[in-house]
Amino acid sequence: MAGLLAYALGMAAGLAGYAWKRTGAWFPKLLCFLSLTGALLELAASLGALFSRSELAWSLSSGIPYLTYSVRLDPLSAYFVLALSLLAAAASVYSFDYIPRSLPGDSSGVFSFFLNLLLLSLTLVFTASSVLFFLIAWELMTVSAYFLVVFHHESEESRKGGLLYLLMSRGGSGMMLIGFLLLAVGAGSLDFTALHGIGQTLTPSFGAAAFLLLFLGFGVKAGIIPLHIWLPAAHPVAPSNISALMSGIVIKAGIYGMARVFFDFYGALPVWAGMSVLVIGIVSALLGVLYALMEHDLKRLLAYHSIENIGIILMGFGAALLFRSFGYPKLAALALVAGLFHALNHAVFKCLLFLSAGGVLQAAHTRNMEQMGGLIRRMPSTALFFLVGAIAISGLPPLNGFVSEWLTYQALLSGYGATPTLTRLAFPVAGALLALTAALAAACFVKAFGITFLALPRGEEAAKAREVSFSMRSAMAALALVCVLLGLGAAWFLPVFDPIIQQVLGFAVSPNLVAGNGLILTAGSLRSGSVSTAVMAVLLMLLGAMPLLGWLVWGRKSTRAAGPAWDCGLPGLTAENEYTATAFSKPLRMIFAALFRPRREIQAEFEVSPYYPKAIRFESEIEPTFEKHVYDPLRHSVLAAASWMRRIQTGSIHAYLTYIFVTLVLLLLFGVRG
Amino acid sequence: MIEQVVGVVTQMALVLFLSPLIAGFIRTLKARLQTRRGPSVLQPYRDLYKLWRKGMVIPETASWIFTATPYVLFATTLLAGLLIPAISAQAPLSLFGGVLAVVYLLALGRFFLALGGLDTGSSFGGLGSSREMTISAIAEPALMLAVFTVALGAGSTNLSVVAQSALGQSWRFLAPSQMLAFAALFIALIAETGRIPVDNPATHLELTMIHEAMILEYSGPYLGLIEWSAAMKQLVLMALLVNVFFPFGLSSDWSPTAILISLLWFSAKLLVLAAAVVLVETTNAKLRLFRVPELLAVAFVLSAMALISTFLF
Amino acid sequence: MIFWQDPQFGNRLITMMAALVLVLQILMVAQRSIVGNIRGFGIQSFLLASIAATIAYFNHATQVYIVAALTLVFKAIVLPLILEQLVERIQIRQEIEPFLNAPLSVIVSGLLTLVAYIVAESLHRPEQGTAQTSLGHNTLAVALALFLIGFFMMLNRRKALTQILGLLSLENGLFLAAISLTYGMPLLIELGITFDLLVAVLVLGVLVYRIRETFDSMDVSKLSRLRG
Amino acid sequence: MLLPTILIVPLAAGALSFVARRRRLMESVNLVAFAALFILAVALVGQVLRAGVISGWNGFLHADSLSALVVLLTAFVGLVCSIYAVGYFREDERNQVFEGGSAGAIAGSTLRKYYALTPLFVFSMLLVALADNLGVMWVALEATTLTSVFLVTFYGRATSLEAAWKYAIIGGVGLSMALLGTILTYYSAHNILATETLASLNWSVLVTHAAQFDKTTMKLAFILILLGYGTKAGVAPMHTWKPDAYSEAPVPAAAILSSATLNCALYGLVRFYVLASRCLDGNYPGRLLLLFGVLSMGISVPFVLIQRNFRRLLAYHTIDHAGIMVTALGVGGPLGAFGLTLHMTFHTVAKSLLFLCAGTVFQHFRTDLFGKIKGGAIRLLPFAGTVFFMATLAIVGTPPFSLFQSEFVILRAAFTAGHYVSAVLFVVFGVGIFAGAVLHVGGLVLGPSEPGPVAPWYPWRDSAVLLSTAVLVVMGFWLPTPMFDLVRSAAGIVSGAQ
Repeated sequence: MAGLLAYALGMAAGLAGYAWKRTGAWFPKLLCFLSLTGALLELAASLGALFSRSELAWSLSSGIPYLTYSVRLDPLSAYFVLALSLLAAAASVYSFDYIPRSLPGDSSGVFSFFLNLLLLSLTLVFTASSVLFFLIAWELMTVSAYFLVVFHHESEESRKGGLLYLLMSRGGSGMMLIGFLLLAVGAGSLDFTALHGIGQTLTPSFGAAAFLLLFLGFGVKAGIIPLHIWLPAAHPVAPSNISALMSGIVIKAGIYGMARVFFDFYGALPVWAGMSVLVIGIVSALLGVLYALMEHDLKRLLAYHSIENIGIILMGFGAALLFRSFGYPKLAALALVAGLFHALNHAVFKCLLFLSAGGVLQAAHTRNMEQMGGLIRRMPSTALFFLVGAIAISGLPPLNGFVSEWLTYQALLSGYGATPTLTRLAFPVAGALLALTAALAAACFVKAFGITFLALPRGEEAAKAREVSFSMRSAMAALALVCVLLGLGAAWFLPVFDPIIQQVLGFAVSPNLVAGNGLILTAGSLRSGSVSTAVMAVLLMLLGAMPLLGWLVWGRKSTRAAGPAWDCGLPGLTAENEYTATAFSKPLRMIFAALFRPRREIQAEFEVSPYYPKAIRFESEIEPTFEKHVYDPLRHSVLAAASWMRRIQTGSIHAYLTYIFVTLVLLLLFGVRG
Repeated sequence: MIEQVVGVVTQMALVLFLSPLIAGFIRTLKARLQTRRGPSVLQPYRDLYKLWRKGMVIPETASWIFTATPYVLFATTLLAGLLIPAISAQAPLSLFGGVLAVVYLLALGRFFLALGGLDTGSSFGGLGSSREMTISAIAEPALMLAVFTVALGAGSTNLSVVAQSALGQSWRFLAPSQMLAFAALFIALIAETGRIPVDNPATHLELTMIHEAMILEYSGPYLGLIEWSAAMKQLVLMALLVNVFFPFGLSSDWSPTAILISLLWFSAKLLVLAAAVVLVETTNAKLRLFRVPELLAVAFVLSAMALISTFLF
Repeated sequence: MIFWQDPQFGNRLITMMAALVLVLQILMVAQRSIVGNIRGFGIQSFLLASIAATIAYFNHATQVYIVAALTLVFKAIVLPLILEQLVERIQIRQEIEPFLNAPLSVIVSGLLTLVAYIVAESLHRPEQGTAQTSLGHNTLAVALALFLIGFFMMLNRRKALTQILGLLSLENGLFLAAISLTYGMPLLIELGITFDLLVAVLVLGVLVYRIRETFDSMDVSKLSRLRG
Repeated sequence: MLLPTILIVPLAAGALSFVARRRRLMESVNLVAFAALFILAVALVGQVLRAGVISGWNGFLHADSLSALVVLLTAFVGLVCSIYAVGYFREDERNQVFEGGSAGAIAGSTLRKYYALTPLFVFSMLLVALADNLGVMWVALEATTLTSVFLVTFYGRATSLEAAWKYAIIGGVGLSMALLGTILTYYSAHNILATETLASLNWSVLVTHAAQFDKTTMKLAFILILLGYGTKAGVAPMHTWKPDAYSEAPVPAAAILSSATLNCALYGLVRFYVLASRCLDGNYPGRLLLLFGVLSMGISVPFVLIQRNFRRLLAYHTIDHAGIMVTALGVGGPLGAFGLTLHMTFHTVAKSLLFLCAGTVFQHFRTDLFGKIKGGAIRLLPFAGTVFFMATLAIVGTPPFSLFQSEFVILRAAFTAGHYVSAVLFVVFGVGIFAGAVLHVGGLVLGPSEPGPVAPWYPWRDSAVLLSTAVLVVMGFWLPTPMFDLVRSAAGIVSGAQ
């Protein structure tokens, strides 16, 4: 809880700095330092809670009814606080140099006020244990995030993005509010401990309504499709350290809420519930990655990948729900672990990716990948860290992304054997689509990394890019290290989930999932499948070294020269010859044309004959399906209805008197006998 | 323990030195079917040897990714080769990663290969990477679903277990689900190994080439490594196919005699499969890039039907 | 006993006068000239005052005399004078252009009277049939009718002044209700109400005057610049 | 002796500034009077908390905790606005908005209208809260209208005349309905009490016998009262005068109208609600109130979504909140009542603050149209702009500001009482209101600003804003115990627990 204090201090200091305009260069550093301390303290607290298996709770009642400032660090909360504090630490280290470089001088105070407020409210969201307090923390998080998103509010884009984010979040919290109140009708009290397992006691209709409302409400924050449109609009326009936090952990608040509701407040849910979660997960994952492939704005691309990974997490959750309703606690545990673990992993590597993207932005002054290229030479370490993140998010061995996706596969597969009914078919299909998603993600990150960092620079900004400062690099390094550790040491990390599963399902999970004294990860049992990322990593090293040895022994005499790449005989290879991001994703755009409905136009200027064009302008854009077919009609109809309604305020006093008169007469006629 | 080591070493040697032979066999057989004399079966060995001794040219535009790629590709493919049952039902390292690991290791290799293609800065590289990633991506669900169908039959993703359960009930491959899954996997194999009708390994025509376009800038030992890895990948996938569906003659231990017998079985099965591949290659023309998805859709449907039929029968 | 001591007779008298008031109200609805309206209002108020006096006389409720006197002075004399003065000061055409023409308006007023009776009916308590309650439920109907018709006049007429008149006759309805239901509210309240009424009329008069100045028209249906 | 003093102070202030010649004198008189009034109000709260009910002038004045709450809120708003008004009107003179330009004399005579009428206005509101007799309460409410009409016409524009006319006429009609309601209440009580004395209209007397009143008459009475005082409170569909009056009155007056006057009208409604729910069961008035409450919430949504003028925007917010409070009353029960009194408290602070910020923005840009202001208020008016946005978030029920908490209490009450439809509509409309408010005010405050000097610290206006901002923020997290007790016992009176 001392972490909260540090954040509060950070806020206070931020405000002070805002009030007292002239502050030295030390000032933002101090603020970042404060939030860093907060993060570290919380890291300690959460780890302590997770490993010592001890719940620490703390409560303070206020005058206002139902509002008790009660904070409880149970395993589930501690797990998410762990993720939060990892990211918060990295982000604040990153900010040491980021804030002074990319924010106007005197605004650093108010910026870090909101930053600390965001971290504080996130901590409270994860730890609050009474409904009203939770909702308050939730809204605080939303609002502070909003102000951070619109921090560069001079730009139209960021204002629009922020507004969309704020409005949709409010809609979501509205649904959450009703959902929670429906739950609370069943339980007398509004305390989370009283809400435990309340789902069973409700009447089916109430239970279903509350479930759907809460699922969608949290889904807005998590960015599930079709409630996702704010996410690619808001995340990219924020300052990069904020985008990292938002894509990394703020959307996880939605996941936390779902975990809390699905597995703590509800026991076994009907099949349709789990199925809907699973389906939403699949859709989000697939569409998310497909839209990501079409982006050549680096940060928008990453934002769409957040949607994809949320989808993967929800696949785990949905499977867990289904297993629970079919009565297979062990499988439910496996699926739940898969989902939760992927949540943590995604938090880490997405934060890493956004931070390095921020570095790239700072160097290249654009988010458009078509302007980048060749950065690997000018900013080698950023490139390396981005590569690590890319491998992790593509779910390739031996990094952490692979582990959690592997667990998800295993859960889905064992679902087939376990579940009796026809729903069993859903599991392998989900698995296959997950495979498709992962492969597409790999393709997408080949594009992202290749176009951004490799080959020749496509813009002069990129050509004179410079490596980012030490603190920013070290933040990325730390996260990259965490990616590797979580990947290789997965089997050692798994016991962390024991208390959570204990709390939810009532037994420890790691004995079933870990074998070979912590070296091998299994899917329930050695027989049903096993993997060991650590061994794989070692073997890869050895096998990779083999040809190297061979090279040293025999290949000495063969020369090694540097020469120009094949340029079809043109005079010299220039950036114009390079493959562009748009071109890279063209085949997929064609294959999924039914979804994207791409629009292209080509204008060629030529002097002599059409065969010798002077310049060719090609532009192609895809149709934003949901915006065009769902949200725009909705917005228009609402506004039309509103402007129709406004006619009642005609300005004529006679009309006004008539309203009153009619009301009076009607009430006299029907009211009195009422 | 000692048996483990023997197994690892044997299988490593097998994967390393059998793969060029299969490649050569396919090449020769194809030539013969086209009534050409064609190179000797041992030609791939010679090529590799030659490439190994040659000097190489690295594009100035390339970065360390370009250099790292061959090693990563080699390592991942070889490791994948150690995870599958080749001659013994007990794959040496299957404990450390099942079929999922195999698929994803190959994916890791492909990831780097595509990066290497982009790294050169020449438009061919990008073209190759783009097409390679696209095709592999849409091949993935078919492959996976077929693999799942098999895995579900055995109730495990551990390939040794799968193979043993297959051994346990021979003639199982006659079950409709198995046949369908096999067909699906066969198409996936063709796509993954880049053979006609998906890709033409022999062409250097920029309109059609995929794999070749990516490695256009590689030369000398690096090219050798990549070619070798390609051959190994082909072997790995074919072995996976034959041993999972037709587990005849898989030895259950690593005693020399058993190894010898099962080695014969193994090569026989591989040759048959290779022949099938050649047959497909010679009887079909290469598809246009945007026709390939239809082929793979067929594969996906096949594997889906396989899944459903396991549910039925 | 002699009839002028018989409460029954008193009640008849009162109901009769109430009916007269109602008729007068409907006539005012049909009436086209402003001054005529003002005079009509004056007579109405006078009738109300006499109703009050009758009640006071037959029920020996002395403080109601004061109420009657107040009404006589203010409503029957002072207010009409003020209004007529206002009409003089702002030379406006004597015409009232209602939204609904006279016959329609009269029909509507008839309907409103019906409504009033329905409502009053639901309040009728035959079981506790004291003279006062029966009287109450008769006059309550009339009072409600006055109220509704006055309201209707307000929203049926364009001129600011005529709206004031509507408001006043509406207040008359209130007064009738007060006086006949409960023999008048407590005196202080009556005073307060009457005073308030006076102030209201003054305030509204000032507004009318300034509207006249600013818009050089009395037609409040033209005052529609504030919308949305 | 406290109650009469509370009434006399503003009365005297009004008279003084009516005869006063110099502007400074009027300003200081107002400042002193309202400061004193606030202190007195606090004292009153203290006494009420100690003694429960206190009365003066042998029962003519009567203050229980509900009246004390209303008095306190009124006094608070009066104080803040009197501080603000000084700066506001000086700025007006600088901008020469009065007819006849900047000539001090004319400005002085115009100012007298404000400085003399406002205390009277406040006086009548205090009388509403303190009068025990329902008839007197009605008279006082009528008086609030009459005193504030000329505040609406303050700037003498054609539009302000129009607004004033609508305000006066609609208010007049509404109050006459309320009077009829009062008469009928008196009638339904009359048979039981059978006295002609003044006391027989005293609420404190009526409430004890309410159970035996004639039911049908009471129903009719309550309908009329609901429409009448509902008109005063601006409950739909009687709300139509509100946006006009608020957007034409000078900002301090508008602030008082939108917060304190609303409270008074609701106060009147509550008094009769208690009688009605004693006489009939709580259901009958409850259903009516819910109907009107939800209706007014719903009606304000489209006007907030599409709005060109930010003072009208605030007016529609007030309609929305009137709806919320009426809904809370309709939900009833101790919980609903508590929600009502809490919300009344929070809303008074937030809404007056909002109007004051709007006033500063208005005076800086010389317009109250969103379209004319390109945005960037946060750069040109660093303080007022920020607080404007903050207060907007507060008024649409965004944590940590306390309106969220009171609305949560109301919702919880609605759910436990089983009014699911109303509750869900409440939330839905809330989202709509939020969208509109953030859309417009966000666009006004944020964004690039046209070049111009950054506004300095305005001593009077900004300190007034600062004062109530501080109160608002503190109340978000912590309610002082006596304040809390006051609100709770007021809720007790509303829910009729005695």
